Amino acid sequence: MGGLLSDAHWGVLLILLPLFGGLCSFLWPGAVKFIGLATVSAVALSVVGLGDQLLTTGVYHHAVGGWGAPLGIDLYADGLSLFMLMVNALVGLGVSIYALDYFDQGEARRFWPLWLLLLGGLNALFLSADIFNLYVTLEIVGLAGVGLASLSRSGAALDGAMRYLMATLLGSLCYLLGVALLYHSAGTVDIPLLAERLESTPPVWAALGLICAGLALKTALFPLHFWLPKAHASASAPVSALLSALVVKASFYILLRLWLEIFSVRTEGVDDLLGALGMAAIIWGSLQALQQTRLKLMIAYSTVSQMGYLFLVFPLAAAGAFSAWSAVAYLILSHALAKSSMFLVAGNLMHFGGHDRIADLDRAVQRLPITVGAFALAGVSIMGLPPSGGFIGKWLLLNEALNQGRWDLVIVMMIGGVLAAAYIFKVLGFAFTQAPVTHEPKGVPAIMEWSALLLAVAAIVLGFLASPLMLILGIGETVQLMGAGQ
Amino acid sequence: MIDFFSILLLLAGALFFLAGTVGLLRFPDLYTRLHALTKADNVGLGLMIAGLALQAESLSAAGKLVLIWGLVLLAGASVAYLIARGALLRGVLPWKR
Amino acid sequence: MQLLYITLALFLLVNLAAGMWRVLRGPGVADRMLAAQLFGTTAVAILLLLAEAAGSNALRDAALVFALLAAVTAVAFVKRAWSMQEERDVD
Amino acid sequence: MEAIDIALGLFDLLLVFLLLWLAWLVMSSEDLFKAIVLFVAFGLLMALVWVRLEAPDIALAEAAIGAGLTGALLMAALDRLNAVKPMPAAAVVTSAKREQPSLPSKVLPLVALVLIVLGLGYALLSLPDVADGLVPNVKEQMAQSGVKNPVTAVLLNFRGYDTLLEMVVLLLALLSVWSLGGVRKLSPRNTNPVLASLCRVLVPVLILVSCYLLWVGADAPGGAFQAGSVLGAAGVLLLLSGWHVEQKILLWPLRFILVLGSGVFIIIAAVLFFTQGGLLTYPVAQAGWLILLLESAATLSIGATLAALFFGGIPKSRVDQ
Repeated sequence: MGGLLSDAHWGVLLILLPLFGGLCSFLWPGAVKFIGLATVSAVALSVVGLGDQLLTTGVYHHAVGGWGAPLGIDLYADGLSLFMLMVNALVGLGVSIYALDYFDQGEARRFWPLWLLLLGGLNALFLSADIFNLYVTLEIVGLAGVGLASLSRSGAALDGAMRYLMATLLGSLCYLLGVALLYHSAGTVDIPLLAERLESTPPVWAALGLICAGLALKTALFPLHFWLPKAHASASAPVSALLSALVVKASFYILLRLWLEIFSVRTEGVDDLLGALGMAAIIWGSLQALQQTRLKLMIAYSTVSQMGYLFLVFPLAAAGAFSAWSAVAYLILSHALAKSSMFLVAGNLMHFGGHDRIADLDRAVQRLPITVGAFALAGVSIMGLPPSGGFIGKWLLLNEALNQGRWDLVIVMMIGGVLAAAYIFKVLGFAFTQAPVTHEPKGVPAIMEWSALLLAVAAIVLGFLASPLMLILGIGETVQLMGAGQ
Repeated sequence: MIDFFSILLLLAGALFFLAGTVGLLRFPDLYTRLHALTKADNVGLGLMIAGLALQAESLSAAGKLVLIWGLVLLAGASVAYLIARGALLRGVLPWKR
Repeated sequence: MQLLYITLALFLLVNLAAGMWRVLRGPGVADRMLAAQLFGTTAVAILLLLAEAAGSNALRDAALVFALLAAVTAVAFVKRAWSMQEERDVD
Repeated sequence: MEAIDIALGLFDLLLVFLLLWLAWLVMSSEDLFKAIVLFVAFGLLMALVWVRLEAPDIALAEAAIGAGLTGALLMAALDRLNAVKPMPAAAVVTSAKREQPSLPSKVLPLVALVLIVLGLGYALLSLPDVADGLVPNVKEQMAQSGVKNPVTAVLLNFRGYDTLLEMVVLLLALLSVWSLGGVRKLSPRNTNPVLASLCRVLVPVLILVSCYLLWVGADAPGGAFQAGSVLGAAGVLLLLSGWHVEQKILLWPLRFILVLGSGVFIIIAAVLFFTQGGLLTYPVAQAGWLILLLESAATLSIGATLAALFFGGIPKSRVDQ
């Protein structure tokens, strides 16, 4: 397998394929499903190819246009990038299969171009080593996200999409201003060069503040999460899944990347602030989720809370620990799988009963055993119960917090787990209730049920794949950099 | 000599712009303001362009200047007509003493 | 000559600032639109003066684009944004 | 010399003052139409600012977008807002009620804003005075870029990948608008003779100027974006004058032109990738005409996209009926 596969530029294919597919699906609306599924499958295969390449030859590096770093743009992939691309491919495949049956013809014609371009933007984002290029990819991701969020055209969806648009534009602008300041301070927008050249000056501090604020807004970190529940809960089910599983992770990835490569040595206090906000997000999001009467809003608030866990990496990684950020990467993957599964489940339940009121989920378990099973499995991972990806991620993070003596983080994570259990069991409890049937149920296509289940199963299976996944995460410079930092 | 004419034309142009603004600010209704603005400004720009064209380094540069004036004239005239017609249709009454 | 160009540009900018009063005051939407037209013509003149002062051909292109597009906003106003209840605003 | 400096200083000072004042007025204006006119004025002054900052490329773009198309787009948006919401009296009352926020909610944002402005101001002032940035690198490689205008060299060659993605952003903007729904029919043919004759003269000139800007972009300020904006303006003008488009044009050819820019970019990127071994690695000898090809395709797409954005919803086509 080695030779041919590891010579190919999988990274470039990962960007061009979905963009090209997106354009094709816009041009030939009649064949969107075929084009879409073929593109997503090809992307998944390319991720496998890239993984094979990285495992044999180390980090991937490509100078676009042949110009090289200060003048041109560099593509770059290490373990962390590969990991995020895997998240894209896995969730993308699951949601794409689900979307085959979910949308009617008109909606499918609008969904596929937006989704394929979004996928291209996300892939480009995870492969970029240039902070201005990252801004452009953020624009693609943000705009495609807004377009997708308004897809169902209901009043609530348009309202949610509008809030999302405002939030994402403001976040992008803050980030761009930060980029301008960094460029003026160091004369480059290339991440490795910035890491060499930046010093702790007021403009760099201002840039750090702007970039953190902008990306935190896009990642919906408490208290900047105000736009997320509405936008994610009012969108169509596959869109909610994509937004919650992939889009919010993209801006978080940039923050993490910049933190690991550029900012980590130059910050005191900011990391603790982000950590504190993360803790607040865990508690606040869970409490809100617990109070919701609508399933999709509950899942959306659960995203707010789960994103909080990710921000705990900043106080922990300040000590320069691979174990801290690898735990967070693990959490990203497991949350993406579990959360997308949950939103798909919600889509199935709405398709089945026409509503998502938690209290009226009567006897769904008898009619839709696979769907409810998917919800339960995804819930296991969200709660962080063994054996699941969520468990491994949270356990690693907990371990790190214990090692560093951060008892505050430990306690908050414990409380968060209990609260998550509470809101998930609340739903399951209602699903098992034997109430008289008050509505006319509609059948749910098998593909929709099984794709939700597969994503949930994948979230569980992650619990058994810790060592190969850690091997992948360890590819590349980030590890050496962190190792040198210790 | 050329410089002298140039300066004269430019200053005259500026005067017309001033007149246009005064008209816009002081005239009593939409139609009179429209009249002041479109006529005075277009003449003002024309005079200025004539002044600048005298200084232009090449015939093509001067030609571009004249083209700009022509376009502004065309746009100004058409827009003035459209606005006046629209105002009449919408029942804006002309000013009477 | 340079000084004259710049001084005239400054004079026109003051002129433009004075025109702002009409935008703020109205009273009708068309009056505000008129002021915008004034701004367009004035901006063309300022650009041409600055172009001559700097000897830059690109600025003349910018003036050309201004002159070309001045009509588009106004036509959009007349065809789209000028509602039929205009007389409500005018005394 | 000194008198010139004083005059320029006064010009800049007045410009800055007017900009800030306009920005404040735009935000605080209750009347949406007034805000639009003020915003158009803001765009005009912004173009002058770019001139003063010696960035003629951006001045040109701002002239096209800020002064011409933004106004038209906002007017169309206002029109549709009025159509959707005729502003019932009740809404006015509630908005009047909302205008009395409590004191802390008035003061706190203000304090936060002042702090942010002060912090950013301090950061900006402590930036190094002359930052060369990448200017020397660009100059060094200009000979290999295939064009003579450094801005075009950066946009289409050195950082052409960014521009490729930006073309996708533009397409996404339109897709998002179409995603909002509202299938639109073209307005009936307008019989106003003055408007028609204006179009007859202006549209060919617009197309000509667009070609000129595209061509001149290789050596001087200009290029696809400016040319595309002018082309878009021609489209807007045609739409406003009730131009009739054949139904069948709306379906496939329109979509084809919309994706032309990003499509050609991606195809050239892929071809170069397989022949030259690098994404968007132009052979030096072919760089010039490849860039012209890309810019021409981009111009058409940008123009079509802007006109379609002005149009608003998805044009009616047989399939969607």
